[in-house]
Amino acid sequence: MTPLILTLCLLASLASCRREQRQLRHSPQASTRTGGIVRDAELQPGQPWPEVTVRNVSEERAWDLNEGQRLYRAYNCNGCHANGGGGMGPALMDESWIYGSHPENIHDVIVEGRPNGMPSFGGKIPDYQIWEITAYVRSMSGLVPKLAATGRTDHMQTKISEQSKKEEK
Amino acid sequence: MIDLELHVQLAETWRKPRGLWGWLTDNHHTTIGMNFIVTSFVFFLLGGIEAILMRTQLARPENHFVTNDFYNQLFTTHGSTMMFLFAVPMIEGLGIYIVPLMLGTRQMSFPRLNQFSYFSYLIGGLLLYAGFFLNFGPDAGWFSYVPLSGPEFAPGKRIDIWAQMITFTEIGSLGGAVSMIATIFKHRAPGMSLNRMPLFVWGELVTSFMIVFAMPAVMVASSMLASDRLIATQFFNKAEGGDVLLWQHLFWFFGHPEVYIIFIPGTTMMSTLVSAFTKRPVFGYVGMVLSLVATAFVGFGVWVHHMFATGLPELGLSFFTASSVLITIPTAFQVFSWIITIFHGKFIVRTPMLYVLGFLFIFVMGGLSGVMLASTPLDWQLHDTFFVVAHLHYVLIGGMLFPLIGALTYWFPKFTGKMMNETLGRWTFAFFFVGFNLTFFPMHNLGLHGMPRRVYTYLPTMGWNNLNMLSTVGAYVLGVGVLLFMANAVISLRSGAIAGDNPWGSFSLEWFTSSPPPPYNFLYLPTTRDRYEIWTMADDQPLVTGFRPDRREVLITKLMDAFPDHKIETPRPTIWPTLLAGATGIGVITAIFTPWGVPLGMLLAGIALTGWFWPKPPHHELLEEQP
Amino acid sequence: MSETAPVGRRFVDVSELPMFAFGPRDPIWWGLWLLLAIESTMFVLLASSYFYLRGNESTWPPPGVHQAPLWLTALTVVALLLSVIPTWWAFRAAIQFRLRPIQIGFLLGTLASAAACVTRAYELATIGYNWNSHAYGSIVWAIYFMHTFHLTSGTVENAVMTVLLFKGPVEKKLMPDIRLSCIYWWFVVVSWIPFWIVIMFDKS
Amino acid sequence: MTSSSYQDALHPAGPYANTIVGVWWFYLIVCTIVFVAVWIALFIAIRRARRRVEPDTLAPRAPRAMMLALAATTGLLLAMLVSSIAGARALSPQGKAVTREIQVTGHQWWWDIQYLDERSDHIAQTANELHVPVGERVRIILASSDVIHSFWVPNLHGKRDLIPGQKSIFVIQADKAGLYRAQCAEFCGLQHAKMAFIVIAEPKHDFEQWLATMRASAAQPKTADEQRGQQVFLSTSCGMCHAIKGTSAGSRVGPDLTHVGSRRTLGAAVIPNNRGNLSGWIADAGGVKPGVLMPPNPLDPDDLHALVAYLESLK
Repeated sequence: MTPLILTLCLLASLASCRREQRQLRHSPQASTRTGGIVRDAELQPGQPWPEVTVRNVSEERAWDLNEGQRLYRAYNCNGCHANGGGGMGPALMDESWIYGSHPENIHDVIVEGRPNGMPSFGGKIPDYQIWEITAYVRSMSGLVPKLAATGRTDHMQTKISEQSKKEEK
Repeated sequence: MIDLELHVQLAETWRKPRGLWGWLTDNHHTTIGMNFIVTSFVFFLLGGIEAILMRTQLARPENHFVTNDFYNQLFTTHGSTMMFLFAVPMIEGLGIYIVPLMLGTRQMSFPRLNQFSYFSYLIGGLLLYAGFFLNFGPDAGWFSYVPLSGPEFAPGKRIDIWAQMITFTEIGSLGGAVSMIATIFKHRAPGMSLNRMPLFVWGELVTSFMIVFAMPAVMVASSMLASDRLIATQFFNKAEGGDVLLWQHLFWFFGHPEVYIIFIPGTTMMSTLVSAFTKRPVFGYVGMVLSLVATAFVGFGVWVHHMFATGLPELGLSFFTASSVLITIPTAFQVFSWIITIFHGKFIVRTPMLYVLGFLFIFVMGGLSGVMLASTPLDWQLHDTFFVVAHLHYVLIGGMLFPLIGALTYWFPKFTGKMMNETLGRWTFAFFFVGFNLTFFPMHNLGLHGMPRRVYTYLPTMGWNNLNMLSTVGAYVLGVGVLLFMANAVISLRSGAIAGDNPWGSFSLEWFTSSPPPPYNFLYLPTTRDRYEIWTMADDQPLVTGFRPDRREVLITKLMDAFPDHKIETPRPTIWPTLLAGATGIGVITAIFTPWGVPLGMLLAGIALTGWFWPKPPHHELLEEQP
Repeated sequence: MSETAPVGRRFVDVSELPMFAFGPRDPIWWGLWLLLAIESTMFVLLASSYFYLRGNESTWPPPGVHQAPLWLTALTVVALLLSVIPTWWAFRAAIQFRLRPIQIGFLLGTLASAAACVTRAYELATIGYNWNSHAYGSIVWAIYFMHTFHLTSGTVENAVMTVLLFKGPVEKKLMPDIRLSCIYWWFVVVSWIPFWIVIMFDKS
Repeated sequence: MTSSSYQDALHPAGPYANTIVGVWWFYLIVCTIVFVAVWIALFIAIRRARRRVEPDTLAPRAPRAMMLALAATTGLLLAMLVSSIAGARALSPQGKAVTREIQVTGHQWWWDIQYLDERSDHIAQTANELHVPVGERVRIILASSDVIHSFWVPNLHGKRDLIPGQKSIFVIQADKAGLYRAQCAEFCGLQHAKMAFIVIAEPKHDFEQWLATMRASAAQPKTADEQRGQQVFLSTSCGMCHAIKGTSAGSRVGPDLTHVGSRRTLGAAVIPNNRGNLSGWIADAGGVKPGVLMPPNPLDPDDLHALVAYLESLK
């Protein structure tokens, strides 16, 4: 009996780790850009840049991803990007990224804004929320661990859910 | 000595395997029954600890003993544990242990199904607690209303764990119920016609039938929830044609009968105890049986009284008020019958009888507050407040836990061969009774004074401080009662008085064999000619003979009059049902993370099932036409 | 060898009783019907959910829903119905302890049920909506899933039974089980008919 | 004004709660009588049984007692059923003329309140504070923007769930002027415990005056402090979620703040609205309500001071 319980707990702890963490109180840190490298074209001069990326812990947490999804709607991101399909702004659920697909790239886009309409959210919303939105944006194109993504939202299905995406392909 | 020789042979045939392997492979009903009883009692303790933690948090306003997130997990796990992991499995376990003895048989109909049920249930319970201990226990309440439990508002795997725990425990309950019904129909001692069955057997029978028709509803509901969360189905998404109330209908179509599933065996334990300690048959046997059946039927027609506040049409609500009120009548009949029985009997004050009185105090009060809640206007005020918390604990603890503790005290000598300590038993009862009323009576007032249920804290200015403190103190007193009961069990097990076959001078067939029963239950199967068999048994009451002692043969009798019909051979210990539970477990737990868990589980289960049903070498007549 | 009665007590001797029985005399018969009761309750609840969800909608099924072709679904139904005939032979032969018709019945029955599985697979592949398209899709796929689950498990059971029947040796006490297998299979067949009618013909 | 024992089903302040309390007392009396009767019968039975050495061997003579008891039970149940159905009929919102319609939308974890009007510019919006005129029937239209909540003002009526995707109708009436606390009654997540609101029943005249104020746009900042506060409001994160009528802030994610200075409470009737609480709430709402959706706001002290001054001026 005891070994059974221990094994089960061990298995569960391996599977859960960060995915189930919930941070309900946040540090009120203001958002600034991370200083990550902005890639605005496929071709870059000189040596290839090292692919060192910032680790966004929000990507591994189901709760944070869900918050990102909520904030994405709350802050009216879908006004321009629709539910990831794009409209006035570029689509977010496809493979192409104008300013890079790494977490810090997306984070900085949200903080600084970009020409042709993307407003700057720096100073308007706290940093942790930007990371959550970043995580959600990346989840739309399947760049985050699949297990942490939500199944669907309680809205019209304007897109396939994050989790059933892989099966559809 | 022919008897001695037979004993040796039978003991060898029915020998219980020992150790870990024995635990995994044994399928004798006493083993499985005891597994259920012990495991569900452990879950009861865990649920109790959660209750104590919650009451500690609520002792003072704006308390910071636990966080709101953890509090939500606490009450969800507490409710789910008590309903799914304690009450129903305990009822089934007790039935699995006692009913075959009461029927005078050596084994249940489907021992391997029982074994499979137990391990499914165990895996489900461990799954829930693995999540809970790792701080991702479910947190949407034991009835997990969508959309709060849906994919949008409950990210992570918390609710998936809950939904799959439901799947496991339902499989367990359904398996146990099927086995119980078949056993009661076909394994009765010769002469025990349907109208001679002990009331406890009737209770288990009716409850098992309710399980068969109620549990599928929650399985359908929890599967819908799990698939909404995992593969993005739209059952509960209004924007795509789904409906959040569909969940409530399905859940309560199970959820209300669930209450009767728990409490009907409770009332029949009451009948057993009342008879045993007044030395008189319970008044109105036919009426008692009809009451159980009527409760079961009407119990399926009252689920909407959990949904009075959702704004359903008024006429419908009146119908459900009426049916909820109607269900009082059979229960009232039972209460009156017990009083009449006591009136005509002796009154032997032993610990179990104290629990009978405790039941009559608490359950009658809970039943009356239930009549209040059945009224739509009152329900609109009382629904989802602490009044409901008080009511449901009065009904469930009063209706199930009190008879259960009484019954465990009563059957303890049957399980162990030792008597429970009477003095300690009375102290236990005192703590139970006082602690219970202290905990839950103030909750009626709290509800009326506006305290909603499931709040992790309240403002100091609300005027709820003293009642909450009182309730918390009561919870600790009740906790001491539980500890005393366990202490009594341990002490009595070690140094209790030797019980003998029938220490209470009771009436039904489980006392017709030694305590604890030998592995083959009865040296010679008994026959009966009366409901209160032992009290009226003639000196020349015949016994049954003619079984091969080297095989696990049991007698099958006819449905109505229990006339001997044929024999069957029941299986020896085997690992396959446990493996099947494990295979199902792997499939269902994997299905929390990926839909591929379903085909994986089916494949593994297919292998285990083939192993289970693969024919053993024949030793009976073969078909003539074979080559 | 059997227990011998000690002297001086009255005994009922059951040593001559048979070791199996058919129909309601057999505990497993009750087990099967209880299983069917559970399954039926589930099917009824799925159907209730279907009509409950239907009550919320003015057009049903939702616009843009394309079912599997009617002829294909009808083919499944025909295969299912055909499988009843050989299993009926087996059912009747079991009580007369005649092995050959049982073997043939089960072989043909398995073939028919396997055929139904194949057409069912094509059906599923041609359904023009997904389970995550809308609530209608969810409930119909749930019904399909439940029944296909029973269909495949029933077919596997029939196949295993056929193998056992041909492999032998076959005991007499297997005969009640043969009949129960048939009953279970008929349940799989019969339970599909109302769902098929509802899915294919229920429109508003 | 968070303090109040006015969240009490036994102190009705309107006709509907009164009806319910009437049913309640009737039920309570009947149930008490039944309980006492059962225990008297039980005591008699036990006394008799205690004196006996051997159980009665005669057939029980009790069928008549049983019949009597069952008949009494049935009679009482019927009486209770009738009173219940009559009560439910009296409470039905159908066919009741009302003077006003108010839409209440539940959010995690606050209440959005709109006074509907045929003229769209006459719609007044507020949060967590429901004003009703005394002696008038008011229709409440209930909706939810996320999960199921339940609208419950125990002093005025029973509860009615707010269900996403469906609108429920409810009629309330207050006969006594006063302040009644109300609380969400259906578990709705992390801050279910702190999702309350207050109902203020006031004479018709006061109510109309209040409503007129609510319809107006926000007051313009007057002092330098207030002007700076408005700047802070519009340039930082506040406007991402909140609306102030008459400014560029128009988001509907959080409560409408057009007249926040006039409200008695903050955080969905959890803390009194005063300068200290307001500052603390803005800086770190999660300190009061862990899990709340309002993020912490790291403003520098002067900005915070100015913001609070501005918000307080929004009467």
